[in-house]
Amino acid sequence: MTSSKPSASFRAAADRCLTVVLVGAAAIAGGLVLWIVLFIARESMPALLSIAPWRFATDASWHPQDGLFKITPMVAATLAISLVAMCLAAPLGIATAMFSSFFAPARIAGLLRRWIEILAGIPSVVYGLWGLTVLVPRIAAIQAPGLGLLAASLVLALMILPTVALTAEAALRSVDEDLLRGAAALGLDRTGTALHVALPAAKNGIFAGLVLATARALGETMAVLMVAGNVVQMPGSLFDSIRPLTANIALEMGYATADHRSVLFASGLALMLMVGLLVALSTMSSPEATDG
Amino acid sequence: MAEPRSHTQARDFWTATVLWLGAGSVLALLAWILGDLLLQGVGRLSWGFLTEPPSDAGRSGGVAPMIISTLWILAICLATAVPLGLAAALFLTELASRRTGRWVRHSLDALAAVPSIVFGLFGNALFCHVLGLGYSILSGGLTLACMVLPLVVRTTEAGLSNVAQEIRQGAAALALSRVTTLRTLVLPAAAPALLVGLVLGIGRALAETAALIFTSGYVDRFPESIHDSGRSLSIHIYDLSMNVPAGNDTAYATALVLVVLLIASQQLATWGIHRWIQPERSVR
Amino acid sequence: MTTQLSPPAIAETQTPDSVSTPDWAFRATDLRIAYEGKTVLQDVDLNIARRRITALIGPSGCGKTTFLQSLNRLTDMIPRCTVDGSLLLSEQVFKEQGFGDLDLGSPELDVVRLRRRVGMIFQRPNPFPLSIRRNLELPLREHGVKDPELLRRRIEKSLRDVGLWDEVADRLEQTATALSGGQQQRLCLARALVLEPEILLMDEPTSALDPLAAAVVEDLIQSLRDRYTIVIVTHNLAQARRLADDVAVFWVREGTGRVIETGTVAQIFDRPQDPDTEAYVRGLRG
Amino acid sequence: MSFPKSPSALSRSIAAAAFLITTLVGCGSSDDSPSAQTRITLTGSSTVAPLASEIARRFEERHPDVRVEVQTGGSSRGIADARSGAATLGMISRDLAPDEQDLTAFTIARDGIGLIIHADNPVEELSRSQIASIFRGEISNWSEVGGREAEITVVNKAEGRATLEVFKQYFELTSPEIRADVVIGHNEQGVKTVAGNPNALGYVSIGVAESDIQQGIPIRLLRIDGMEANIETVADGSFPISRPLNLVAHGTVDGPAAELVEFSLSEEVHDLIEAQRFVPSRR
Repeated sequence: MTSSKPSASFRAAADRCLTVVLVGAAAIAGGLVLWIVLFIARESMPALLSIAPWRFATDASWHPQDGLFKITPMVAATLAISLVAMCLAAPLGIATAMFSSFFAPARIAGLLRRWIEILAGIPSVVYGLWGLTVLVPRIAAIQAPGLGLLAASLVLALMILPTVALTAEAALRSVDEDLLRGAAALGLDRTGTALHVALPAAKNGIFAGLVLATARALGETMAVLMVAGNVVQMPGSLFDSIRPLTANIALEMGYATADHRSVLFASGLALMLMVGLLVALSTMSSPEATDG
Repeated sequence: MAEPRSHTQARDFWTATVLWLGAGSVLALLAWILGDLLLQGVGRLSWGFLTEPPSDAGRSGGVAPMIISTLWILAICLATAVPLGLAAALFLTELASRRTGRWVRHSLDALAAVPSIVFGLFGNALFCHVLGLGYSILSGGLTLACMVLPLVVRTTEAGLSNVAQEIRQGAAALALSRVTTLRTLVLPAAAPALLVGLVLGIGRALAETAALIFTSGYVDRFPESIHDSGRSLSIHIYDLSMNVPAGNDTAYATALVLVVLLIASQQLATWGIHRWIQPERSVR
Repeated sequence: MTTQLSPPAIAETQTPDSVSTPDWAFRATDLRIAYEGKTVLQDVDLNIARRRITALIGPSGCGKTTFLQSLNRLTDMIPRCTVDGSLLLSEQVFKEQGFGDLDLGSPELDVVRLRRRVGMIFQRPNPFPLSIRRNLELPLREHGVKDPELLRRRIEKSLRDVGLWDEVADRLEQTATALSGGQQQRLCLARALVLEPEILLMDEPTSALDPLAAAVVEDLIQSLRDRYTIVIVTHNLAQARRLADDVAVFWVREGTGRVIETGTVAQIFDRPQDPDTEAYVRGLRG
Repeated sequence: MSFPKSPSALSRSIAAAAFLITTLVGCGSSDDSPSAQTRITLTGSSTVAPLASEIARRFEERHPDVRVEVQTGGSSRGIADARSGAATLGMISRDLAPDEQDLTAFTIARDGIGLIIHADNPVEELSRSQIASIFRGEISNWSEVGGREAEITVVNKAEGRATLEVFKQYFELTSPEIRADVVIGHNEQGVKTVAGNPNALGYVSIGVAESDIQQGIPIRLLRIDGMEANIETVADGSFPISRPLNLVAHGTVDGPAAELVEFSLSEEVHDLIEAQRFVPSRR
């Protein structure tokens, strides 16, 4: 062993240097979300200070240029669109996952998964384009204008379907083989195995996928902006034109100034709060599920 | 005994039918979308479409500046997110205590759940205004970098922690330095996962629109530097479909270009993993 | 403890109740090891003699591997693992003298210096996913050997030491993971030997191998006798009896692992003092 | 006996980090030293933007060292950006309001605002009061104004749009009382929405509507109180709802920006203005 001392100190220096770089990077990555929250909060502070919080619910309407800041219809719109979309996507997505895990021939299951993976990668703006040109005219044929809750929910359902299907399938696939063999040994048919053994065993993973999909639905902007109609009103029927929070930000951010701009940041904060609550809820209810 | 058997057979039959129908309808819906994309988009597609700038508000001409802008935004995004993500992932697998690790992971999960429009708000306020970068490719790329960071970190981390503990122990027992252990043993073994993280990041960045509208802007011309505003393909699709009457054909054609780009990058990565990384690992 | 006669070590440490200090490699006094606050091993007072083979035996889960890992500070890799008490490495094992005994509990310990003198073989062969040559070259280069000729000679020598040279001389560039299990384990041994250590720690080195390969590796360990200090954890009592000079028996009492008896191989196997030891070595318990 | 020849992932990432730092440093320094190129940024009205883009293109041909960037977002944004300095010039499609007198406006063209319906809608004409009633939600069926038995889809513009301001002013409407079915941003989005819905009623820039009708988009401009809505009636001043298309500046304009303003006001761009179906302003 020659020249061990200088090389040892060089190594130590290199290791220390690496440590500093890694810790720094992790601090940035780990602190980023906090930073974003603080930043958005900072930008929304002027509005939160100058506008009494209850006015977001009690003002007559959303006319920020006239100093009216009622955002509750848009919160309701966001929730309504996500709810309807989840009601459509969850059963279909889980059914698709059950199909490819238990009933489909292996080749078809593989093709199905690949196909859905491709669709998961399609940009939301493309879904919006398709919704605008294909779905909206068809809905308008039933009841004008076609833009509205139904169109937005349908487009959104299509968008989150791959997420639901892929996560549910992954959860079903990770169910212990022994458990399934055990069920088969007990003489359960495939329906029984799938419904009563695999589905309960995979429920944490499926639930995590649903939460992920809901978070995505709440935060989706472009596809919804393109087909929701964007009238600020409480959703009353499936055909009502409505404006979710995300679309409002995208529509008005371009020219908003002063309090108006600040309120838009505040609605961004509200959006994060909704998503954050959802994620926290899922983490608390199933600590393992989020690691999947 | 024939009774229950036929009962369960019938049940399986019906379940299978329902599920075939469900999966079939999902497939049909999705095929409808892709089919529309192909049918309505392919007409406008030509070599010129890819190499010419747009004219007449995008109704004619091509999308070349958007392709260039998109690639620039992507390059900035990856040049920031990949080194940062790799380093953060290395921290999580190599250095972090359980508590710190859990904290960082939770915070990254939270970041992953942040809606893209909120990234747009953040990027607009921080990069465009506070840092004074204005509506520029740089602002857009950096905003996207924040957005894809969790994806890159978590995939890379998964790849790194899959590297066998035995190898790490062996290296430690031989008193190999951390730098050597990482460079020679851990990173090569984790390379496929790194690449997958990279591709997932590319996919998310290529598809993003909302975070870019208020950061990279939508000037539909060739950017001359990263300080210029640049319209990404996704924003071009949005603009054509919303704001340009008779722009649908071009919107579909642009969408087709974007989707092909997305699928191509996915396939390229899959191919690359098989072609280079796995054989290299077994030969060397 | 051991009965080997040797001049007392020139350690600055006090050994309270031994009149003649044997030539020792490791000396543990009142050692306690805990994971996340839970004690897994305590009250360990143990001298490990130089240039002898010491076998650590006992049922699973009584802290043998943990103890072994504390000897080259591999316990550092286990999150929230704490080692209390005193654990010394004799300065005798170092080529350059005069630095005194190495306190393995010290936070400022130079683990590089330690691990260069203390090699380790694991239960499952863990060659790096590199070529056979790179497996041996990597630690050498890392520790300052750069001369190609010297590298070549030392690689060849260590491969010959483990009897692998004739088997792999013509395929040094092939990946090490393609070797058979026994060959892999011998390569790992060669990898440890290439650094010319004084001490070898072995954690059940043959238990993951088929009987024929295990026999080859065991013969190899026999051939290293007298040249190295070897500490070996094994569940194979016959192997312990064949290989070991000294034996330490680990046992779980009151929820934590302890060393219940130490002695020469003859003492432990033929005249065990502790009833648990007796039952264990007779195959009745554990 | 060799280290891997290919650059390791670590060194690659270090290279990437170095690249990033260089770019960041580069951007920092470029703020201090103006690059060889002068950049003029125009933001604001989506009505003016297409015209401004065409003018900018021609201007750049003559001044290769100048780069003009045009971004839309509505007249309010034009005002805000011109004030904050985010834009060199703002674009607004209305007169300056009394509280905006700190800005200077340069009228490059005139435009009207016309009511549009789908080409298949049989209605030819609406009165001013009928239109106001429809937008207030007091009239909700086309049959009440001589059309088919069908619900009217009211297409309104988003807040902050000059077209909305001018429209409200003429029809004496206030924002809260308007009952809309669809809210749109750009003119073109309004055209697109009406073209896709046979029962929609919207209002857009007449210039935009006319050029789209020429393109074969299925929409029609309504007569208001017997007055044809087209570029001629806007040009001769007989159409009542018209507005200037302005470039606005905060403080004094000089250098290339002043040249651009001068160029926009000159006869050299009249063909561009007419091609966009606007009325060149006569000085």
